[in-house]
Amino acid sequence: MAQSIAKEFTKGLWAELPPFRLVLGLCPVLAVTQSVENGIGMGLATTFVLICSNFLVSLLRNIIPAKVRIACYIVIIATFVTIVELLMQAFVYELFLKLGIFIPLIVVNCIVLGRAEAFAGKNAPHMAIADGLGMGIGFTLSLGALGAVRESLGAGTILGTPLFGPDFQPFTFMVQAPGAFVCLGLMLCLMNLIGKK
Amino acid sequence: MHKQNKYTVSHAPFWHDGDTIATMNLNLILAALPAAIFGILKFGAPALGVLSLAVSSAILWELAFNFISKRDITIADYDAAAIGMLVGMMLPATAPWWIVLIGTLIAVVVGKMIYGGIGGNPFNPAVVGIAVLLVSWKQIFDFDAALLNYEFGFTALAPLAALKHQGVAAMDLFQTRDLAMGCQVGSIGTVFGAGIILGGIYLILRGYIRWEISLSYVAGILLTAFLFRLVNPDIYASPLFHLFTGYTLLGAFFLATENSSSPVNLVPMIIYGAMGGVMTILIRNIGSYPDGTVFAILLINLINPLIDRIRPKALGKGVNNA
Amino acid sequence: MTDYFVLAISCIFVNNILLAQFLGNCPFLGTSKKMETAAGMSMAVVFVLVMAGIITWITDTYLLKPLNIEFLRTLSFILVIASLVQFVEMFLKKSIPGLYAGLGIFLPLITTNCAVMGACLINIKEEYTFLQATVASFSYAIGFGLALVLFAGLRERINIARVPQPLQDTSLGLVTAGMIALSFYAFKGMV
Amino acid sequence: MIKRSFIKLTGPRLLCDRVEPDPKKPETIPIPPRLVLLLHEPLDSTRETLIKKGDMVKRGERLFLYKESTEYAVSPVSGTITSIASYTGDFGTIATYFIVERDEKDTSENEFAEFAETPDLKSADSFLRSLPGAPSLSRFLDPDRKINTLVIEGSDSDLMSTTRQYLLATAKEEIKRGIQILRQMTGVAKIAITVPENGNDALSSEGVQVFKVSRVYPKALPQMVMKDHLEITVLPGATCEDHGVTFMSVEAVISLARTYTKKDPVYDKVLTVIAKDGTRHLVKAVIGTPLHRIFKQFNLQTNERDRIIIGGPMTGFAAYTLYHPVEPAMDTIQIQDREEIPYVSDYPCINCGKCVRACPANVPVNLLVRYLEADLYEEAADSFDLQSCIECGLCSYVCTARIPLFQYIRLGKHQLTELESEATNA
Amino acid sequence: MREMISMVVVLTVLSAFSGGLLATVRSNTQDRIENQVLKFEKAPAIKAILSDVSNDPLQDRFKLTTDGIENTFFVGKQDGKAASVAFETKGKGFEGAIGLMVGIDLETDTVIGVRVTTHSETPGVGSRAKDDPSFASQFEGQSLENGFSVKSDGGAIDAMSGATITSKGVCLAATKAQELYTKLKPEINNQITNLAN
Ligand SMILES: Cc1cc2nc3c(=O)[nH]c(=O)nc-3n(C[C@H](O)[C@H](O)[C@H](O)COP(=O)(O)O)c2cc1C
Ligand SMILES: Cc1cc2nc3c(=O)[nH]c(=O)nc-3n(C[C@H](O)[C@H](O)[C@H](O)COP(=O)(O)O)c2cc1C
Ligand SMILES: Cc1cc2nc3c(=O)[nH]c(=O)nc-3n(C[C@H](O)[C@H](O)[C@H](O)COP(=O)(O)O)c2cc1C
Ligand SMILES: Cc1cc2nc3c(=O)[nH]c(=O)nc-3n(C[C@@H](O)[C@H](O)[C@H](O)CO)c2cc1C
Ligand code: SF4
Ligand code: SF4
Ligand code: SF4
Ligand code: SF4
Ligand code: FES
Repeated sequence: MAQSIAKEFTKGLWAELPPFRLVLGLCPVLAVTQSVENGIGMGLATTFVLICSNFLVSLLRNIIPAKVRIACYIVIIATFVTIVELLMQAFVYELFLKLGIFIPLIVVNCIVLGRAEAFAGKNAPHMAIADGLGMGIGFTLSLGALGAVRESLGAGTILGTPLFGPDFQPFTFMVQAPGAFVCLGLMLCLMNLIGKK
Repeated sequence: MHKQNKYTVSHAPFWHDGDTIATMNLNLILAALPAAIFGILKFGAPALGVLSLAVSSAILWELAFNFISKRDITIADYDAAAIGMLVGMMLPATAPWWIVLIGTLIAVVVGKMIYGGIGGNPFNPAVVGIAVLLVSWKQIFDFDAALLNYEFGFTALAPLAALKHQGVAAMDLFQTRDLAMGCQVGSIGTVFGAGIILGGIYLILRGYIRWEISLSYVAGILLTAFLFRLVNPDIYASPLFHLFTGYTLLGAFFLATENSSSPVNLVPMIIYGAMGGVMTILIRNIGSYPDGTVFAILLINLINPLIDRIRPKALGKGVNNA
Repeated sequence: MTDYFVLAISCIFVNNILLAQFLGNCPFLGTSKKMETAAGMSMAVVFVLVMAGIITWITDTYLLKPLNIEFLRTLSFILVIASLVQFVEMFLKKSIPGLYAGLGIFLPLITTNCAVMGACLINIKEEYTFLQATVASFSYAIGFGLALVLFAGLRERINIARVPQPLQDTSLGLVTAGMIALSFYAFKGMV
Repeated sequence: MIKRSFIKLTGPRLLCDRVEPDPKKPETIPIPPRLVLLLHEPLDSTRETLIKKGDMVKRGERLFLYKESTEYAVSPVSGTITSIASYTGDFGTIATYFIVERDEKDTSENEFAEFAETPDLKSADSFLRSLPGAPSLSRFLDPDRKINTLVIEGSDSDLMSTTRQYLLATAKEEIKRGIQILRQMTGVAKIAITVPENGNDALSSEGVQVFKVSRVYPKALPQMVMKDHLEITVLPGATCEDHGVTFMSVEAVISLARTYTKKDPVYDKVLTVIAKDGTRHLVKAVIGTPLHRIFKQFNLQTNERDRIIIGGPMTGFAAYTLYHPVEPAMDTIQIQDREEIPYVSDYPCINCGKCVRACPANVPVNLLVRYLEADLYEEAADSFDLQSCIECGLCSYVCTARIPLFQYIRLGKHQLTELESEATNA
Repeated sequence: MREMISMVVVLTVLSAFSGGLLATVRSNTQDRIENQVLKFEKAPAIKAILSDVSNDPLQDRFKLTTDGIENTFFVGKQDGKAASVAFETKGKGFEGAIGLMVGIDLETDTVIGVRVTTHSETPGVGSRAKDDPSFASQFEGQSLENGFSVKSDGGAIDAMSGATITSKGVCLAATKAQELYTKLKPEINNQITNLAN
């Protein structure tokens, strides 16, 4: 039992690591990873929604009729997204400003809906939480990693702390739109290389 | 006659016109030399330094990628050298060494090698390299600041930047003849317009570039600039001013004509070249960059696969003999 | 009139929904391998985005704002879009089966496409009027379609090139998308 | 041989050679003691052949491999079969060769004599297929494709060759006679002849249309003649015969005339032999003569890794042994020094567009080759006009990346036919 | 039929639950969010502009609506008397809207100072309008007579090098503030007297 919880948890960290293994939910990955802080913030917000919606979906899985399943999932997810939105405005307003419309857009992030449909709707609540937590943390770490690469090269800082001397002129391409695509693409290549071994 | 020779067996045709990728690229470098040498004479040792670092680093990046990807060594085709040469020519003589290295790295690796090497690249590698530098370290391409320490015998202002800042009054500072003969501030390989044209004509005559692209590019520049000027001569500069400044000529003869990212059929070549010229002037006149060549070329590279579908009907296609 | 033209140009090129706003990337990468698929998806997006833009604008202006329940925007928009897509699907299947055959497979994809939801949210955030919202939605969709079709053109060539194995497909697709975004810098500052 | 002008604004302009106004007579090669006969049918090692090693053959005897065989070779001499073996040709096609050791005594087998009085298509096809020039008589017998036009090729279609032009200039009377025989035999409505652009109209009096063909390669290739002179465009994947037209070498016409005059088949073939340095020799040799016999006559040396080209440099093929025989349809033999052999590479297409400029059939070779390299033959045919190619070889000739384009194209067409026949069989 | 009913019931209950939950969260965060908005978006700018005032301008605020747009005005007092007013306008920058807080001396009708509140300009290029005080300081003490424009447009403001478009956007916002102030001056004075009472 414990073993399978661990399995559901760890698969999100490597075997099915979003967004690298499952190439889904790319928009926030590209849009908010100019810095580690944004990336992790976005990741945590998504994780929160993922865990809560997974939990509720799993809890209600025997009550929800199959035909309106997706509609119910969307209502559940949207509810938690709105909660995150409100909480972030109330407590971490600066971060909320930076993440912009990508917070409400968690609602269409197919990782969230995808986990509800593919996992939570079919499994017990504790498993669903493990799954949500694993996926969420995997997603957060990926965003953080991408944020770290882009922030360090593109701004010369990590979490706002300068990495290089004062003469350093940052490689701002990395924090711009094209840099996001290129950087994610190259990281994906790296993952493929590692995955092959 | 009992010992048989081994004869070469292979398939027809048994003749070839003799071209190779290496000779093509060497001809490109040769054609670029007048403009490059002029740049070296004018900007001195730093210019030579930038050019040689660009060429050698481009070759080394390609070699490194060959090793890492465990593929055949391809530097003997001089393609990396050609790319390095073009990147170097688009940089100011005072570009720091690391800018040159990053520029050629992006050009060769991101622009070309990851697409499978020569022929696979959808965008002009040299232009990709410069574009990335341009959006990252804008100040490097501020030629006025970059060449502050030089003494020139002429108006030491980068014409296009002057145009952007002072408006059309800037035009009076420059004679078209002087611009064409290289009396202007700019990057190493693009100030000597006459030299680039010379190289371009050489390449056209030798059949190494598709002249349709170059000519329609130049026509696009002249026509669009002319129309703008017709509408409001108080704001917009003259066609010839645009032709002999910035990367225009290099773009028309050396950049837009890069093989892999440009069309090969007549109508598409003309659309492609003309679009390049039109976009260059649009960016200069109403966009935010002083020189639009780099982004205009990326844009036409982007539409290339789509427009190159316009091609003459192959023999017998859609024919009804009855 | 010129204002609407400028708005359209800005939404198609300068603020292209895919390349500048980072919305709709999954279908961008997922449906760009073949020109036909890309064209189909583009049509479907134009169709749905315009309708969604209009309906969400009405919802927001005449329902959420008067009742002062803007905090339910996310919830109501996603429900509106999901039902709209369902409805369009049913309608097309019955009435215009030809079009349904063409667009059908793309419609469900669109429900969970950030481009649609995002464009609707931007319409509200930018405080567009009804007409502006309509023009903007249409232009965003055109911008999406344009980028998608151009991308498909490139990808058809890239797919038959000798790309090193680890870079194949999505990886190189992303880098190429970056190059497209870079080339769209050409339009910066034009409006 | 590499040809490139310094200035190269347009596509390549390759000119076919022209025979001198007053050509020397061909030099005759003595009949060799051993002849090699090629038969275009694969040898099945598990079956017993009709003709076996050690059998005696008579002059003019047709050699069939098996009972049901339709292909045959004709022995130009009397002698003994000393060996039968397989021979691998272009694209892995398998043929069979016989070696005939000539007897001093010439016993001839004139089976043909009884049919020689009145020219008749059926009998001609069953005896005269391997006359010099290889008359394409069987094409008139195909009930599915009615042939209404016969084009006689008096103009050499590939570069360097002058064989047909020589015959055109020196055997007018026999050509006229041959045309009469062909008309009588086939009843074909229209007969035309291609001649070099400076040729004369002497033959037009016979009711023969004269097509003056430009020197520029590939204007003399059948599909180009169809397009330029008959105004018929061969549809992709179709043959000239599908459009009711067939082509025949002028040598075949002459051979027919001589055969019916003598009432005995002829075996002497005219050939252009081109040495490494480009000197040209016209020769007359019996079909079956191994090439080394011809080279010995002119003291032509061949070395390891040289190339023996049979046919023209653009469309011919390379022989791998000097024992390759003179064949009925062969016009030209050329020795290419190994230093002159252009290398091919395994580079990808760099999209330089030279092939597209050069292609007379408007094939988008730059894209086509990518699909062929990836073995996507159906896409290649559907979207990139594989079947429109008229096989002139110009694309390979100009390719900057030195891709063996022409080979890819022929292979592609070959694979496509296989795919199609698989599909129809399934 | 049963299924139909269960579908309707489930969806209704779910939506009601979601609505209730959200309303609760909303009502508990509402005030905090409003404060956050003021604190993060407006406060720094207001504090910087109205530096030597004796009251808290965030408290002394009122709203006016013109052309359907609501504007909040913050009043600065000296010695208990209203001396200055600050409000926000928007201009168009390189990447999007630029919010500009403009402070005006009620006595002399001159600009006390301007600060960028929100923007999405390129870090290190256009963002200097907010981060680098030397650009904004050019507006200090300028009269409100005319609008503002950069030198290349014939005005008096030195554009930031490499960010002319951002500079133009700021000027546009300042000009709008001038127009708004000129138009609303009587009402502003009205409100201020109200506030005093
Ligand atoms: C691959 C590479 C990348 C570099 N990238 C940067 C850069 O992005 N910004 C920068 O200022 N210096 C960059 N440098 C340069 C060094 O850090 C350099 O020593 C530093 O700019 C100090 O230069 P100075 O001697 O002009 O002060 C790079 C060097 C290399 C080799
Ligand atoms: C395809 C082919 C390949 C042959 N290869 C050889 C060979 O490699 N060596 C050889 O001595 N004879 C070779 N022969 C020729 C004979 O077997 C021939 O009868 C014999 O060598 C003597 O021939 P000659 O008197 O014409 O020289 C070949 C014949 C053919 C048709
Ligand atoms: C990556 C990048 C970011 C830019 N960001 C800004 C910006 O934030 N604000 C701005 O006004 N111009 C921006 N620009 C535009 C150019 O710098 C443009 O040339 C400039 O606005 C014209 O100003 P100048 O005449 O002062 O150089 C940016 C350009 C690039 C390449
Ligand atoms: C006329 C000419 C122009 C070229 N221009 C470019 C160029 O702008 N950028 C580049 O990376 N390579 C250029 N090349 C190099 C060329 O080898 C090219 O990279 C290949 O064609 C690869 O597709 C050029 C070559 C020639 C002959
Ligand atoms: S559902 Fe959305 S996120 Fe998932 S693959 Fe489709 S478009 Fe991408
Ligand atoms: S070229 Fe081919 S199709 Fe045409 S006549 Fe000759 S064999 Fe027939
Ligand atoms: S061989 Fe090449 S050039 Fe000739 S027709 Fe075919 S594709 Fe065209
Ligand atoms: S000639 Fe060769 S390299 Fe050039 S486009 Fe054609 S196939 Fe490609
Ligand atoms: S389309 Fe935006 S995350 Fe998938």
